[in-house]
Amino acid sequence: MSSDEVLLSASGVSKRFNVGSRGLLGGRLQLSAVDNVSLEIKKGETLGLVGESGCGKSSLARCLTRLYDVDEGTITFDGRDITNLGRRQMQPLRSEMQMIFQDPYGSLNPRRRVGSIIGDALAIHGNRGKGTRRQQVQELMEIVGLNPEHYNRYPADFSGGQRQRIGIARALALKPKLIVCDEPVSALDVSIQAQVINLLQDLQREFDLTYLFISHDLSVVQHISDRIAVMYLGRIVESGPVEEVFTASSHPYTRALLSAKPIADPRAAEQRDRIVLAGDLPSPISPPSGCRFHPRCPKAEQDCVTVVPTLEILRGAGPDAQRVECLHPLEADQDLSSFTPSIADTIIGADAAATGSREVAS
Amino acid sequence: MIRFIFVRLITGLLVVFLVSVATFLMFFAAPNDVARTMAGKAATPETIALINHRLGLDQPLWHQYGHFIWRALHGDLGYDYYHQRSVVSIIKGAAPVSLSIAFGAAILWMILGVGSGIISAVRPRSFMDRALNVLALIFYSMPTFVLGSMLLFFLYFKLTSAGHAWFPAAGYVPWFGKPDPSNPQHGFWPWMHHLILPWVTLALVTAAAYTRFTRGSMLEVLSEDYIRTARAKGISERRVVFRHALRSALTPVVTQFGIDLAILAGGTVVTEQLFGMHGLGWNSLTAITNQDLPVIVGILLVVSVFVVVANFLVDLIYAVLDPRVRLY
Amino acid sequence: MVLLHVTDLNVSFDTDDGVVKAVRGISFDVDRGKTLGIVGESGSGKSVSTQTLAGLTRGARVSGSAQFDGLDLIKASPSQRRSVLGRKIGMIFQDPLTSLHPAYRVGAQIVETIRAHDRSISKRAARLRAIELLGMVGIPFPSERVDEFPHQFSGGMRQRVMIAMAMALDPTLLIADEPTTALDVTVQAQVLELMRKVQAEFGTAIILITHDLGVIADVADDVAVMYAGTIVERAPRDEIFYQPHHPYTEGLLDSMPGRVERGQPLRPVKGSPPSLIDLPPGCPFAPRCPYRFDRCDQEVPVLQTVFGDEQHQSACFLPTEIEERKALREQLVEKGGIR
Amino acid sequence: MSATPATAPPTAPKTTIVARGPWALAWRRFRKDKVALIAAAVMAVIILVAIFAPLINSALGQDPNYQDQVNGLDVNGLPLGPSGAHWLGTDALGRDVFARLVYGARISIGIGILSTGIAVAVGVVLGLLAGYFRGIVDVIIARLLDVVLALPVVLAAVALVAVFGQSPLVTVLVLAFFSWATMARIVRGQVISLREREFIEAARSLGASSTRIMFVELLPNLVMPIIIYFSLLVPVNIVTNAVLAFLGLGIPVPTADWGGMISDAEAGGLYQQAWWLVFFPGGVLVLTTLAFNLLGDGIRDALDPRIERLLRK
Repeated sequence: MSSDEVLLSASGVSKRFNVGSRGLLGGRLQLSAVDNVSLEIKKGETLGLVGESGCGKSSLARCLTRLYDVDEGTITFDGRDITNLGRRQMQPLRSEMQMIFQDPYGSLNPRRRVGSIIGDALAIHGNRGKGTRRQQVQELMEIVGLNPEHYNRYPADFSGGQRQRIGIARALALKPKLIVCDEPVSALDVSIQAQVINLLQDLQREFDLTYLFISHDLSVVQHISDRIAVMYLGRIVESGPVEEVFTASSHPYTRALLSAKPIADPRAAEQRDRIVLAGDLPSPISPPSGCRFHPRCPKAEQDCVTVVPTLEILRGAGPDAQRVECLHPLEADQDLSSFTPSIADTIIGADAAATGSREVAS
Repeated sequence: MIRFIFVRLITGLLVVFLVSVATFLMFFAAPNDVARTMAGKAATPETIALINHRLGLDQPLWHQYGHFIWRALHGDLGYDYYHQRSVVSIIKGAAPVSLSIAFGAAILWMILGVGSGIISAVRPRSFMDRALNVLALIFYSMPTFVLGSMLLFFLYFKLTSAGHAWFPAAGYVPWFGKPDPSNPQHGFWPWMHHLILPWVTLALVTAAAYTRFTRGSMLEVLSEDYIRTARAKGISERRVVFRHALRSALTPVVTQFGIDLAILAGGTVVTEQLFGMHGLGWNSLTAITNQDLPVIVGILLVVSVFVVVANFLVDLIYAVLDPRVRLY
Repeated sequence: MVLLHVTDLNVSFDTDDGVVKAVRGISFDVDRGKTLGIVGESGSGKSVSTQTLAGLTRGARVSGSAQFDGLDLIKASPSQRRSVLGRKIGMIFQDPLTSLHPAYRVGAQIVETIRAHDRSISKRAARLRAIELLGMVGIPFPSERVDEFPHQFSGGMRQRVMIAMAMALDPTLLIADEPTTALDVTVQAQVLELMRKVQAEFGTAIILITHDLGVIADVADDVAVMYAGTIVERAPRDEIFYQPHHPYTEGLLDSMPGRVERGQPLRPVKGSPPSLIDLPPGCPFAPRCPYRFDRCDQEVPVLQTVFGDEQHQSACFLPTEIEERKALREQLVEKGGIR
Repeated sequence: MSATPATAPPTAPKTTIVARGPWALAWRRFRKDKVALIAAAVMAVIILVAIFAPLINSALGQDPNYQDQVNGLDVNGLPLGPSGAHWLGTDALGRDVFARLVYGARISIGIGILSTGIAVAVGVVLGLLAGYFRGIVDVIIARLLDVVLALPVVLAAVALVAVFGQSPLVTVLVLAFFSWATMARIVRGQVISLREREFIEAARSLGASSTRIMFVELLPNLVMPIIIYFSLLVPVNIVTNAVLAFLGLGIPVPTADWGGMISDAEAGGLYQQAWWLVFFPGGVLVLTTLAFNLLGDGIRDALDPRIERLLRK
């Protein structure tokens, strides 16, 4: 299990993208994908990163693995500052951090044979001869539950679940320290999804892996993670050990997210207090002022519009602390649905009165 | 939308500029012996130098280009080497001929091509679809001059020699304006009568490509989710095809049309040659044989500008057809 | 009261690789004002079956019958079917972006639905109705947004537009084909809430197709579980969740994270679904089934009443007595057959 | 059920196809396409004729350039119609039409394939660079494309040949110059969509270099559009070459060339007396382009069965 040693840490990381310009000669439009994010991943643990699409979780992962250059902040991997390393300097480190991708169809080159896809890492990093490479690849295939005889087949010959196993074997080839799993089971059917999750957990035990596990599926994250971080519009709004965040969430967004989570248990589903958040995710091109969640927050107060909250420790200490980025965090026994916003420009207010600020279509 | 138009306009101007450089360099930078041709076989080096000087061919290239573009901007494309006619007047005389051929053919081929493409796509694998496909493929594989020769041979020569002079032989008859002294005919019907065969020739060859293209585009659109939605709304199949599918299917067809304009401009060369019409193509061919550089460059430039402008219009149509592109 | 009565529906497609039997002899009923959830994984035939009812599976070979409002949807002529579609049956689909025409304003698309079935409604009146509908589904500023294009809406708003369009003529049946799959959880909750509201207000029956048992648990009254083109189990919602009979239903539920303690491995269904071209001779689930015995490989099980409950039917040879069935499950868990 | 089978089933039924790579699948589909197979056979014959032209003509005892003024023309000096001595008749100079057609195949097909090859190579490289690097590289290549696409092809080609002189090499280069742009455009578009795919990102996360990504990851995915475009472009270039010849700017005389033969026949309306002078070269030209196009269609359907998938017969 996890120790207290930190494998990867990020502090104040921001990433912006240029997305064209406004009007004829107007200034550049920038999309703030990741905004001032700090987090730590401990050796051997699984950190779950949750959030809705467009919240910046994938961009954050790509900043952490330095597939993207970051605009601000520092990233330390295994005790080494990797924030400003160039492509060549990163090259040797690439073997220590690997990724598993979401789309079992898009993440494998359809025109290449499975053997050479899995062996890619060995070809790029190793100077091992071809005979041993084939042998190594076939061992990997066996480890992830693929038939090694299928070495020469194309991805199209495999089902979604099997393809995901190919992606896992590819990531595993160099025995990395960190694997970033970017929605690895979202595209899979339920019965297959469970197979892949079990495989990931088995591999973690066997090879002492550290996972950054990105998903929008709270049930999956809850099952697999030791700690989780919840993202909203480019910022981490709450983080902490999984039990604490799931049972005693303090950020209104986390609370709403948890209550919207579909539960495959009709009685439990009927019993819980459902909070249906109004509106959609605002555009990251012009995020709301103050707390980015304030227009959708039932508990928003006047200062939420102007004051930008920071991620503060709520309880505990060190990496295992529960942190929340909210000016008015919820107490464990408080019920979010009992609140009505005290400010006028929330979308909830707009919904009720059919007036108010107009939301930005994403 | 304004931004979209602005960006397209700038790009268009840039392309026109580059085209002018390209055409100019192509001809004036390449080794040529215009002077020798003009001076005749017995010319002395001095005569040749004199001619070169008179034509400005002894000046540095950039100087020649600067001079050329400056005058071009003032609506002067220079004079032809042999008869000292202004290139602009040559183009003015010839353009109506080429435009008549091109526009008529384009309208005809769009109707034929898009129409048959829709028929094909709505009932794929039907007899009609297969028949249209075979026809399209045959015409698609047929070079313009082969089809034109055949039409001339059967519809003009054979019919006329059999006593049915349904089609005129060759030559262009203007719709408007002063009748040519050598050819007293003019007016709408004679104009059209003379253009039927060229139109059919050019249109059939190109329409075939559009049949295939429209069919593919329609089939693709018909498999879109929003077509399923339209059907789920219970609206008539006719409306599904013409209101929902065609609107989207036409966007790539319109784009293709923009690309084909340049080919169309070339297509009239062959047609003019076949049917003895003295349009831009015929004039430039004559100029090419005589190495009459200002005429070649002038015509190429004007045709290219026409293509760029037409493409700009095509882009605007595109933006009307698909509201999503207005975002850019 | 039965609104839609489907019997022995078969749908197959000819492909280069052979005949794909997408739907094989399924029967189900939908009651007025109720929600039938059809759950199944990709390729189980759940979407094909309902789209066939609407005549949207072109080029397919179809047999069976589907009685709806005095009309057999399968044997109906295209024009008969069109008179029902959009007016009495509304449909919404998985991806609201691709399901709306990109080149027409959303208002025009709703107006078209209204006027397709009643020419007597003026354009102006239809437009006012469209604005009213957009307001009803919770789109702010409906009188402005009615003139916007689909790409100017967010995913959740687009699905609301789809719902507004489907509900335009107050249909008695709404077919929702994976309506929330492409949406985020918080937006998904909004859309499900809206569907519930619409149902409560207009008494619309809903067929909800999904792969997500969580969505089913939320909104379905009755559930049909599909596997490899057939319905393997059919029961009221709570029966499915708390007393599943078919091993596939059981397996689906077991696969869900949250059904086991954290730190324990999940209990996936082993293997993957069969090809719909060459199906196994017996029960299609047999190759993946932890209970499988010889009979399963030779004989195809048909739906039969289980647990003495007329409404609960399962296509499986396992004992139909509740105690026996439960005992078998416990044995299996003990042996570690379900991991 | 429905009278008009048109579109795909809404949810494509999942099928498991065991152990067949994309090429094997394509070949399987191609083998079933009778029309394409016939076209391929016709193509093969034409190409063989082109390769063995000297052998064929010497076996028949005909010389394509021999001007038989005595036996090759009738008493009025007009060309002879098809007969036992001259299968397809003779031309205005008493040369054997069949022998010239056989030799013409060399020129037409050789130039068609060669120019297309150059165009495709240039187009692929530029398209790959533009699509992969984007930015300034893309802008430059895109403007270059615009310029080439704005030039009226035939007119400019004729002018270029006139400037640089008539020779097979000039013709090949000129044809290539006007046809690389479309290939570059297609490749660029493909690369732009491919580079967003996760497998490219996967390669990057493994530390693969740009060169490796372009040639190991991207290029294999471009092979199919390249083959498809190649097969569709060859007939276009064969025809354009014939058009150049028809306009009097083809391969220099006396080399036999199909377009040139038709051009000769058109001169002075000779073909109105001697129909075979246009009919045979024109027919062979149409047959060749038709065979190429049918083959191209077949290859496209086999490699990229999108349309067929839409139909799902």
